[in-house]
Amino acid sequence: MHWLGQPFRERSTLVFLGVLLLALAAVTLLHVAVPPEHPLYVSIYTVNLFGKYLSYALLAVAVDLVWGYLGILSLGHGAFFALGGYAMGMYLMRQIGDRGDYGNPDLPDFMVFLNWDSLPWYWQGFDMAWFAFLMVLLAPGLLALLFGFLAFRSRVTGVYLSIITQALTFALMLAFFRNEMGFGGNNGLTDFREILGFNLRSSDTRLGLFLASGAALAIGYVLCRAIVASKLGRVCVATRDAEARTRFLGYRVERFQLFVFVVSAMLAGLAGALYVPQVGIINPSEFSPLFSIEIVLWVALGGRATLYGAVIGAILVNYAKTVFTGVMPDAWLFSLGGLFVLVTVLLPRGVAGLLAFRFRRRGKSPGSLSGREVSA
Amino acid sequence: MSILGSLASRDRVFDFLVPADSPVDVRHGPILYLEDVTVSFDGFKAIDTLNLTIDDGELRCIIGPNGAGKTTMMDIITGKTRPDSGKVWFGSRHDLLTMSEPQIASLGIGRKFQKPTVFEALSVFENLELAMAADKRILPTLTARMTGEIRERIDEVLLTIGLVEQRQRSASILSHGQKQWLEIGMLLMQRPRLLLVDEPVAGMTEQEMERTAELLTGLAGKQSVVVVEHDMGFVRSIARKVTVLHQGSVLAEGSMDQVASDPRVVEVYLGAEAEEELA
Amino acid sequence: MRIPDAFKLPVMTRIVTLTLLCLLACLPAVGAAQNDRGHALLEGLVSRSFNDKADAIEAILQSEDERANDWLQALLDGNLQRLKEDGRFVVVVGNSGREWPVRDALSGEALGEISRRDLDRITINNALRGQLRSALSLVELYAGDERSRLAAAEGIIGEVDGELAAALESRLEEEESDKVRHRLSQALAVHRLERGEADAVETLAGSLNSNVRVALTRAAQSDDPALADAARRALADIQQTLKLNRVAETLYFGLSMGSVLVLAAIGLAITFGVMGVINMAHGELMMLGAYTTWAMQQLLPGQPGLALLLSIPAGFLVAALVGIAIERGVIQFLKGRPLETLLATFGISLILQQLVRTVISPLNRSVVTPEWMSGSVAINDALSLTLNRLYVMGFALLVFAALILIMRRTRLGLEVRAVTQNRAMARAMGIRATRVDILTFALGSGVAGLAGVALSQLTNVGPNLGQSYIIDSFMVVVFGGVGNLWGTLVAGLSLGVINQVLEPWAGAVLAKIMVLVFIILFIQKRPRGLFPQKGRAAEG
Amino acid sequence: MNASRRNMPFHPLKTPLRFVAAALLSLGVAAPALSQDEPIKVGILHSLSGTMAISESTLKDTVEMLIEQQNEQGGLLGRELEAVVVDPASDWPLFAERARELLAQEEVDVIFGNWTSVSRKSVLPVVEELNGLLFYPVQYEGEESSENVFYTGAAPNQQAIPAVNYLHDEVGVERWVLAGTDYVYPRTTNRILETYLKEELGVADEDILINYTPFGHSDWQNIVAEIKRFGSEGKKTAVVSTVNGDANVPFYRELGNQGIDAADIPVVAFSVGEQELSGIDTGPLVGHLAAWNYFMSVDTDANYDFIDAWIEHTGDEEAVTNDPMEAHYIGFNMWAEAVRKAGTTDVDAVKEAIIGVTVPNLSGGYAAMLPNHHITKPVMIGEIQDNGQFVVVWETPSTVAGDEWSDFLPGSRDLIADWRKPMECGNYNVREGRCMGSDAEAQAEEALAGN
Repeated sequence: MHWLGQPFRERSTLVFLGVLLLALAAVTLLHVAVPPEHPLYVSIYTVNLFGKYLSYALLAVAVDLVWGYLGILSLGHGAFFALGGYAMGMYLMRQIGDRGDYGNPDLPDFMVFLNWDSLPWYWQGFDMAWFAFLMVLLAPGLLALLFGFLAFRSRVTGVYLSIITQALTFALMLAFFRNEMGFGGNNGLTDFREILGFNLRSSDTRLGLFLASGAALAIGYVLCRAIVASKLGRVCVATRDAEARTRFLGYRVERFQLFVFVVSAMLAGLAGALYVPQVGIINPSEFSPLFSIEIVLWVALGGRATLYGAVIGAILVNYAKTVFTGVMPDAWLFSLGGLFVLVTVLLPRGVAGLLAFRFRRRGKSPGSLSGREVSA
Repeated sequence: MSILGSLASRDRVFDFLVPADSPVDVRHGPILYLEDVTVSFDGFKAIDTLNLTIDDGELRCIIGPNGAGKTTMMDIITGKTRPDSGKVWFGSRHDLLTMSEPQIASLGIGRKFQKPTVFEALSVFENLELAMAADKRILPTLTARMTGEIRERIDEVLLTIGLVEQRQRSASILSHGQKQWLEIGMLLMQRPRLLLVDEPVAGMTEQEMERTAELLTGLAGKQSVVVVEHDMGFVRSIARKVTVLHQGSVLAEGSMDQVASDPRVVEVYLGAEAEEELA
Repeated sequence: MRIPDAFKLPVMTRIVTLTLLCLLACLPAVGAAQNDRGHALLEGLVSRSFNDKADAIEAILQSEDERANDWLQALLDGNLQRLKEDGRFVVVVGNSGREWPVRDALSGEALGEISRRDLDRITINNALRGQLRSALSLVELYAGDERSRLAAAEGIIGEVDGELAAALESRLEEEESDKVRHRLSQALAVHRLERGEADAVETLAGSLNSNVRVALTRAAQSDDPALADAARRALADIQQTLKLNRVAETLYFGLSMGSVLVLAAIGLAITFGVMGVINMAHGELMMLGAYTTWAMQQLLPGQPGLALLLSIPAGFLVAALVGIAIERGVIQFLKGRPLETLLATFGISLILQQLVRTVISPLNRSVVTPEWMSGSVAINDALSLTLNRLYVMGFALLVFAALILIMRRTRLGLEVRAVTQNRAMARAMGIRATRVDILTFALGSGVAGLAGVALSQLTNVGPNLGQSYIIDSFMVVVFGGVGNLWGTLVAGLSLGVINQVLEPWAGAVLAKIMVLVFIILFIQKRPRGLFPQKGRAAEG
Repeated sequence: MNASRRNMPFHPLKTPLRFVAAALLSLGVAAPALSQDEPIKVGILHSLSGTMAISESTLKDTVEMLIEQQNEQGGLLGRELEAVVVDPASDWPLFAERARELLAQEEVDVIFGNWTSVSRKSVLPVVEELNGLLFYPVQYEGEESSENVFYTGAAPNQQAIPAVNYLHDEVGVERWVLAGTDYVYPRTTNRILETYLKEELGVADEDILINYTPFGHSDWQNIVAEIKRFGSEGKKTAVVSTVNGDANVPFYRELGNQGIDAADIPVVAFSVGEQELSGIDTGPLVGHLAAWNYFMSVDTDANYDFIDAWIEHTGDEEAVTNDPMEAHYIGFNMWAEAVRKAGTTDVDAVKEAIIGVTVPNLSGGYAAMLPNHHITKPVMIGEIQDNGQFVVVWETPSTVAGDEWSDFLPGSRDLIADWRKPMECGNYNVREGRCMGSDAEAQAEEALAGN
C-alpha cells in the first residue's frame, strides 16, 4: 500500500488535511462548547449547512479527478451523486418501518397510496445498512462501469462524451420522474427518521453527519491524491494530453479511463449518500443536467487538476449561493452565469491558479495544467 | 533494489538496448510483413496493394513524396487504422490486424510520431518513466514504485539522448529537437523489437542530426528500425536499404544509389530539383 | 325601431351606423326599450338554472326577432350582459381592463365605458354553447356561403331527428354545391340508418366520419340480420382505411416533430459542426427569436399575421446580433478550447434567461396564432394535417435549403469551409478568418432566431423555452454527425419519427427515454454520428 | 420590501465584518429582554427565482400585502407584523434549509409558503422537528395531515371529484380521459378519480383512458389524436387534465388545431388559473373548464376590494388574482384570528385555537378550519373566456370539507386526522383503533431533545 501513503509525503496534502481538520474541530467546538447566546456560537443550522458544502466538495473532487487529470468533461456526474443519494434514501425510507402514515411495515408511504402490492425487487435488502451502504458505492460504480465501458471502448471522446454524459443524466432524470419506477417520482424520498438507530432530527446526529462528511472528504481527497501521485496518475495525465501516444506506449488507455471514471463515480455516490440525510430529501432534480454543469463550474472556479481547488470552488460557489439567494434572489442567476463566463475567459486556472501564482509553489505537482493545455 | 546493487552490476549498462523478451518469432523470416494492403478514405486509395518486408535487425528508410502513404502505412502497422484488405504480420506468429494499439505496442513495436508527441504536462523524467517497459495493467501501474534500478535506466537513456540537464524540467519547455529526442528516448525505454520513426530530424540542427543518425544506426542490428524521412541527406547518411513509396505502393526498393538512379523515382520526384536532391 | 340592414355589417361599421342613426332617432327609442318585446325575451336568460336558459334560447329562436342572431352570438361570446343598476341588457364590445365599452342590446346604442363591477354577465355552459352553435349553424346552412354551409352540414351528421330530416330533404334539393349535398345526404342516411333502413348503409360506405362510424357500429348490433351484416361489412372496410390513415398520421406527426428538431438543431450544426464551438446559449437565442415575435405582435396589434412575417427577418437579426456579441465578447478568447466554450456559453444562457425574466416577465408571453395558421387541412374525415405544423415544416425545409445554398454557392460558404479545414492555410490565402468566424456564428445564431419564431407558434414563449430544446438539439447534431447539414436533416427527421412511433406504444415519457438511450448506444457504435467526416482531417 | 431586506437571515459566518460587529455588541449590550413590542415575525417561503418563481413570487407579494393591511389596522395583539422573506430558489432541498433558517435562526411565528408537493414534503420534517406553523395554499393530492401544517388549498375532494360530478351530471359525460403530467399530484388524483368513476359512477374500464406526459411536454400531436379517436365513439367524452404549467399551452394549441372544440370534448383543468392564462392566447381555449375554489371573476364586494388592493399593491393595472392567493388570504386571516383568540403567537396555543376558526372567503361564504387542518371551501367550475378570465358555470350548493385521507384509495380509506385533544393524531386508523405513524416513544424523545 505504498501508493496510498504517498499523499502523506506531500506538503500540499498535509496542509489541506490540516486545514480541514482545524475547520472541523473549530465548528464542532463552537457548536458544542459555546453557549447559544454567544456571537461565536455556531448553530446546528450552520453546522448542517457546512455538512452539505462538504459533501458537495467531495463531489467536486470526484469531478476534478476525471476532468482535471483525465480530460473527460463529464456533464453527468450529478447522476452518480444522485444514485448514491437514492441508495441512501432507500435505506432511510426502509428505516421508517411501520411509522409511516399508513403503518405499513414493508411499503414506504408513496407506494401505499399509489397501490403497490409489494416491495419491488430492487428495494430488497435496503433495510440492511451494510447492503445499502455497499449499494451507495456499487450503484453509481456499476453505471459508470457500463457506461464507461461502452464509451471508452469505442473511443467516444471530447465533446461527444460530454454530450452523451449529459444525455445519460437527462434520461435518468426522466426515468426517475416516472412513478412506475418506484422511487417516489417527483416527490422523491423524504421524511426520514433515523440512520443506524440515531434520530436524524437530533442535533447530535447532524453534527455526526457533518463530521462524517468531513472524514469522507478527507478520505476521498487522500485517495484521489494517491491515484494522481502514482504512476497511474501520470498515465492519466498522459492520456489527457496525448491519448494516441499513450496508447502507443502500450497502455490500454480505455481501461485506465474506465478505472478512474468508476472510482470517481463511486466517490460521487458517496458524496450523494452523505448529502441526503443532511438535506432530508432526494428527488430527481439532482439528476438535472443543470446541476451537473454547475458542479463543473465549481471545479473550474476552484482550479482544475489540483483537487484542493475543487474543494475551494465547491464551498465558495455554494456559500455564495446561500448568501445571494437570500439577499438578492434575482441577482443569483446573473452572478452564476457571469462566473461561468469570467472564470473560463479570465481565470482558466481558477482560484488555485491565483494562489499558486501568489505563493510561487516550489516544483510542480504532477499533472497540473500549464499554459495552453488548459484546453481539454 | 539498492543503488549500490545496481552500481555493482555494471555489466548491465546497456540493458535497455537489449530487446525485451518478446514472443516474436523471427526464426522463419522477416520481422514485419505486409501483403497486398489496401486502404481508402472516401474513395481515395491512400494505400494500394502495398507489399513490404522488414528483416530482423534491419535499418530501413522509407521515402516518398507527400501523400505517398507513409504515415498511413505506420498507422496500419500500429493498429491505428484498419486496412480494407491485406495482411500484416509481426514475425510469423502475430497477425497485427487483430490487435489493438496497446497490444501491438507491448509486442514490441514502438512508434515516433511525425509531430513530436511528448507529455508536456510531465517532466522529462516522468515521460521516460511512463514509456519504460513494465507491467502496464492498471493495478501494477497504480502500485508501481520508483526503484533505484528504474532510476538508473532512465538516467542512462537521458544520457543517450542528451537530456540529463533537463531531467526534472517540464517537457513543454524543451526545444523542438529536444522533444524529438525525448520521444526517441521514450521508444528506447520501451525496448521495442521494431521502431517506426516518422521524420526524426525535422527541425534539427546539423549537429543534432548527426547525433540522431548515430543513435539510429547504433540501434540497428539489435532492433529493426524503419525510418520515414524527407531529408535526403539524412537518409543517405544512415540508409542501407531504401524503399520508395508512391501513391500507396512500392515504387522502388534497393540501396540509395540504386534507387536514386531509377528513372521512375526521378520522375516522381519531379524533375531536376529532385534529381539534384537525390544525387 | 327597426334597423334591419345594420346587423349585416361588421361590428365597427355597425357601431358607426348606429351612432349616426341614434342622432336621428334614438331619443324616443331609449324610453321604448323597456317596453320592447325583446327585453322580455332576454329576461328569460337571467336565471340560475341552465335549463331555464335553454328554454329562453328556444323562445328567442321561435320569436323570429331580427335581433335574435345578434343576441345569440353575443350570448355565445359571453358578451351579453346586464347592468346591475337598472337591469338593462347590453352587449360588451371590448373586454380588457376594468372599464368595458358596451352598447345597448335592444337599441344598439353605444353606452360608453362601464366598470365591470357594474355588469352582470349572462353565463352559459358548454351545453348551451352547443345549442347556440347548432342553432346558429342551422341559420348558416340556409344563409351562409359555401364553406359555412359545408361546415354546418358536417356538423349535423348524427344530429338529425325526424323534424329536421324533413327540412333537410327540401334543403338538399335546393342546395347547389355537390360537397354540401354529399354531406347532407350522409346526414340523412345516418338518420335513416338509425331508423333501421338497411339501404342507407350504401350511402355511408367508405365514410370516415366518426358519427357515421358510431351509427354503423350501432347498426351492426341491430336485430335485423341484413342491416347488421351490411353495417359490419361497411365497418370492416372503414377500419381498414382508418389503419392506413393512422400510419400516415403517425408519419406526419413524426415528420412535423422532426422538422421542429431540425429547425432547432440546424443553427447548432453550423456553430458546433462548422466552427467547433459548443454554444449552450443556442436555446436562448431561439428564445430571443420567439420573444421578437411577441414584441412584433405587441407593436402591430390586431395584425398577428403580418407581425409574424415581419418577425422572420427581425428574429434572425436580433439573434444574429446577440450571436455576434457572444462571439466577440467571449468565444473569440476561447479558440480551440471547445469544452470551455461550453461552460462559458452556458453561463451566457443563464444570464439571457434571467435577463428576460427581469426585463420582460417571468411569466410566459402570449403569442397569437394568425387566422391562416390555425386549424387544419382535412385530407379526409379521419385525417387532417394541422396548419401550424404544416407551415413550420415548410419553413424548416426552406431554412435548410437556404443554408445549403449559402454553404455551397456563396463566397461565405466557400470561406467557411476553407477556414474549417485549414485555418492557417486559409489565412495565408487572404481569407479573413476572424470575419468568417463572426459571420458563421451570426448565421448560426440567426437561424436559431428563426427557429424561435417558428416555435412561438407551437409552444410557450417564456424564459424556459431554450432549455427545453437545447439537449434535443445537441442530440440531433451528434446523431447526424458533426459538420454535416444533411446529417442534421436526416437525424432530426428520423428522431422525430422514431419518437412518434414509440409514443403511442410506450407513452411519452418512456419514448423520450428510449430515444436518449438509443442515441447513447448509437454513439458507442458510431462515435462520429450518422454521417461522419472521414480521413485525417477528422482527427483532433 | 425594504423591511424584508433588512431582516435577511444572519448567521455569524456571513461576513467577517458582521462577525466582529456582533462580537463587539455582545460585550457591551446584554440581549434585550423579550418585550410585547417586538414585532411578530411572519416567514414567507416562496421561490423568487428559478422555475417556480412564475407562480410563487405573486404569493410572496400577496402575503406582504396582507401583512401591510394588517399593520394598517394596528397589527396583531398590539404588535406590528414583520415579513421575513427568504428565497428557496425552486430547489427542493433548499426549501428545507430555508425553513430551518426561518424557524431556527429567525424564529418566525408562522410560515406561509410552498407551492409544489415536493417542496412541502421537503419542508415537512423540518417544520415538525422545530414545531413551526406552515400555511400551504395550493391544491394538492391529499394523503397528508401534519400537526404543524394547515392546508388552505383544495384536497382532491374539493376540486377533482366535484368537477367530475359536474361533468357527469350536468354535461352528461360518459367517457373519460385522465391526462396528467407524470408526478405525484396527477398520479394520486387520477387514481382517486379512477376509483371514484368506477365505483360511484359505474364507468366501465374501456371508457377511461389514462395518459401521462413528462414535465414541459411540448409535442402533443399523438396524444391529442388519441383523445380525438377516443372521443369519436359516440359517447360524450371529457378530458380531466392535471397537466402542469408549461405543458398546457402546446396542449391546448394542439387541441384547437386538431379541431377539438370545448363543446365536443371539454377539458377540465385543475392547474390552469388566471395567472397561467395570462401567458396564453386564449382564443382556442374558450369554453374549456377549470375547477377551483375561487375565480377572479367572482362577483362579490370582498373580491373586488381584494382585487383593487392587489392592483394597488402591485401597481399593475392588468394584475390578476387566483385561487392560491385566496387560500393565503383565508389562511392569513385564520391565523390572525387564532392568534387573537389565543392571545399569543405561541405555536401550540395557536394550533389549538385555530381549529374551528371561521373567516369569510372571497366568494361570499365562510371558510372554517377543520380538526384535520384542512378547510371548508366552495367548489366552482369556470369556463375560460377570451379575455383570460373564467366565468363560473356551476358551483357546489354549500362548502365542501377538505378530506385529507381519500375514501377512494385503499390505503387511506380507514384513516382520519383529528388534531384536537385527546386524539391529536394525523392518521388515526378507525378500523384498528390506533394512531399510525411516528410512535409516541419517538415523539417523547424528540420532546426531550428539544429541551
